[in-house]
Amino acid sequence: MKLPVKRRYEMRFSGSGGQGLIMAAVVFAEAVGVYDGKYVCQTQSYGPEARGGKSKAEVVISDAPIDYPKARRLDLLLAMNQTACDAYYRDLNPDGLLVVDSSLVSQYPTSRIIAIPFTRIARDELGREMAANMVALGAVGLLSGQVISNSLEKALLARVPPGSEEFNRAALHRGMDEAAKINLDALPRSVLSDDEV
Amino acid sequence: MTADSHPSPVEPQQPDSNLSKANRKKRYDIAFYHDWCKACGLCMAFCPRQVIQADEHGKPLVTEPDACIGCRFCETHCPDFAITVSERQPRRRKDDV
Amino acid sequence: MSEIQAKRQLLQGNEAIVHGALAAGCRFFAGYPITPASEIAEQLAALLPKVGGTFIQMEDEIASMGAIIGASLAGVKAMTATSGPGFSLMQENLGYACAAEVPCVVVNVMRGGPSTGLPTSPAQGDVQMARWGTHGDHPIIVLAVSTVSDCFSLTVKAFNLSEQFRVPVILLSDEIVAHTRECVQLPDAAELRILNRLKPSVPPDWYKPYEGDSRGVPAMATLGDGYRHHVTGLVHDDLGFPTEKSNEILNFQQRLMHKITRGFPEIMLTRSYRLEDAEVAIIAYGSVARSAMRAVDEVRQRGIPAGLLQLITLFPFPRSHVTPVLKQCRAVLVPEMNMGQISREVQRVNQGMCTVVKHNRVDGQCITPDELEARLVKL
Amino acid sequence: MTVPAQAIRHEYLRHNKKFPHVWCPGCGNGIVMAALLRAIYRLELSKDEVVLASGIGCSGRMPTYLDFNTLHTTHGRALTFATGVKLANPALNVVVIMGDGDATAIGGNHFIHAARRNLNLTAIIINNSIYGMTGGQYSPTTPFGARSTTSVYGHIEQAFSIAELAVTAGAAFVARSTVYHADLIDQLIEQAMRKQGFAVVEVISNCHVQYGRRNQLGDAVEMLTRFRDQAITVSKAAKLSAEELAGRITIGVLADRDLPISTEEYDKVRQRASEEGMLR
Repeated sequence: MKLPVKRRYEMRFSGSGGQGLIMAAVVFAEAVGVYDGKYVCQTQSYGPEARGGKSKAEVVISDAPIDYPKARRLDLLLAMNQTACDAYYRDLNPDGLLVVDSSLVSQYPTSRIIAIPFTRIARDELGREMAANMVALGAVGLLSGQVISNSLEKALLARVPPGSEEFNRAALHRGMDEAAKINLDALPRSVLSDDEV
Repeated sequence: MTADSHPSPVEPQQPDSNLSKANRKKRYDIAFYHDWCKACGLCMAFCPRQVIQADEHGKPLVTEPDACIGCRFCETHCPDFAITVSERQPRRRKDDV
Repeated sequence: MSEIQAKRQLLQGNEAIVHGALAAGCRFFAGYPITPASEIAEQLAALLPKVGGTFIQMEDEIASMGAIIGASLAGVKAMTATSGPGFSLMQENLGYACAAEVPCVVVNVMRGGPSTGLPTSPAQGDVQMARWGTHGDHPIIVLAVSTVSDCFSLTVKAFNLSEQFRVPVILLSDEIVAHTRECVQLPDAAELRILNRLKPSVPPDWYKPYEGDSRGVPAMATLGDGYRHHVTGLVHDDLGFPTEKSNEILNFQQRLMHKITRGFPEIMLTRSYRLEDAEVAIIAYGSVARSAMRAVDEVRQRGIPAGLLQLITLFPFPRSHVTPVLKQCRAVLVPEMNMGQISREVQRVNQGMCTVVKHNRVDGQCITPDELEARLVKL
Repeated sequence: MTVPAQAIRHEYLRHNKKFPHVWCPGCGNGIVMAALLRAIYRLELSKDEVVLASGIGCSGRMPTYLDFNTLHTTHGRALTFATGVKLANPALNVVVIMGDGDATAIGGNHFIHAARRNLNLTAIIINNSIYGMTGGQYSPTTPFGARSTTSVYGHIEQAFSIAELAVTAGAAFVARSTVYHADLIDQLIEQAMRKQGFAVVEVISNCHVQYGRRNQLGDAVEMLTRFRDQAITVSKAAKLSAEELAGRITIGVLADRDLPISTEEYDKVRQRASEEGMLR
């Protein structure tokens, strides 16, 4: 008896504690799960320190119930600093997307990379460095093709403190705009050659 | 009532000497449940009038019931609920036994 | 409650336990902060007062366990939640709840041990402690969750079993389930089957607080409702008073165990996955069962007829569900995030029927589908 | 009001229990039990609305004999059970009976936190300076130098003063008596049970069998006589220096203060929670 193995889309948001990556992953999962009605699992790991330690959050998306809740072969990796980029890029699928914050990641492990200066945009254009996660969320939402943009916005607005809706919406859309400039077809074919996998 | 106003059992509030007539003096009966009594001796030791004596098993025995002033020290200090002090009811008729 | 339950939500396992408890009628929680279980206390601190319930943070887990027993005796469904070290402290009063037959639910989000161990890493270190942690022979029911949806439904089930059998129910979770967020559609209150303890149906003078009914479970009076009686952790007679008569001691011991054995059909819960034609099988529980399910699918792609028996009830050990798998398969793999706490139960039941292989991981990492796949292909 | 033994015996003792009770001849536990019943009698409480909880030890056996809702809990944990009962049903009058080891050794943490938490509970601690039931081991209130089966050569630790511990921990009402002052015990228990808040009554009691015997203190009569002579009222004690108070037992009310009651404060929490709507 052979059944096709269930199709999953696996993402990891990584960086340092305090960058709001878990928050971003939760919003993404909520958009996909609650508003788009897909199956979703969101997990995370972090050190005991609330600020500065290594942080990663994962989202697994499927049309069928999800068994193993953690990501194994990433379809998308968001790396918000160099350490995370170096530590996790090997977990990417051959045709997975590596999205890095080019304001904090300077050495790219591969040429198949999407580099957007999330932190610089947040700091210089939006006036709050803390919003980098929301800019990244917007970009990743669009690049992954896994979530309806409107759902992402609804999920975000349901989670943010009252009064900060407009600011967060602007940050999200700024990220989406930046991602819209990326031509995925123009990326090199794979992060890793097949024999390296 | 506070601790300061707490009456000491050796100084009863209404000593019998305050009563003018002997026949108006209150009398008390002390009943013991010997099955419950463990012969600890507290009732005998602290009776202000030494009314309670020990019998041959060490259990309490009242030798002079009329001497009891009804302070109830024995009743409240009996750890075994084995003592009842009650006011003796006056005889209604001469032939009442 | 409808507000809490109506819509599809993204919840962590710990949050789903909270919703399950509230839906089951839990109105009292006493606990002490501990990773990775604290979210349960935090959420209940916010939600219980809204539904007229009570939350209290006690001075330690010993006190937490005592407080939920007190609340349950006063007629309120009660729960606590903890992790390994706190669960150790609860064992004393947990035994009291077993002896005095006080319904209550204890959630243990397991971590690695011994001692303070690994607070934020996944492990399944407390399986045997959940069964045998408190001293003496005692009845107890232990359930294990593997999904956020389980966290809701098995919390309800835990309360139901606890009320039905007047026994503490331990709900074992692990860090992965506790902190994974999944979407769940919580059922309406009306759809749920909620069971409550049987109250006495005789006048107080006739009430025998520890005389079992046909199932061996005594009716339970609430403190203050006129059925004055004595509750003790000493071995007691039907009236609840300590006894040293051998026939009464025996009656007490046997009834405590028999009420559980008579309830086996209702208590034993497992899930079968692709076992129909399986020649090799995994027996797993908790989050490991999810890795196992993935591994089964993947090795079947490679032509290996594998299946999974997921244990939901860990204790009493579901022997009647495990035995057919052992008879059917040539080999069974028992993966656990401990050194082999359920595999010893499987081996005990196995009696040479098939090959039982352990797969243990105690390095603070979860068991991945890949490593199970590698074991399965070699069976 | 004088409460005759007849009345409490008839009303409150469990008629199906075997008397005499389990305690040794002359044990103060029986005196405290009678005092507790006189207090409850005067408070005119229905037996159904009284919950009596105890821990383990000689004092732990008390609830067995009394016709209330009775809980014989685990060692040192009676206050935790009582906390759950009281929070679940604040209408119940919950009295907790403990011994010195029960309340201040194994249950010491629960004791100070119960005092701090200020639920409307009454804690009666019978302090006989020893573990009686287990055979005379030293307790947190065994005096320095005293002998016990585990301080064979004299005790080397300092003793707790239970009532003062309760005052410091924040109990709303704290009082002390001795078993010699039996009428005072019931008055203090009555006051404690009327008090809104966590109320502690410490009763200095005699364990002549385990403690008295090993420390040449004589029998129950001698020990009670000594309590009589050592006792000094709070107001008289206030006029004495610490040196003059050495070896004395201060009896009476040591603290009586009005503090917010946990159950009442929690009602306000429920109110605030329902007003603030759903949290995410």
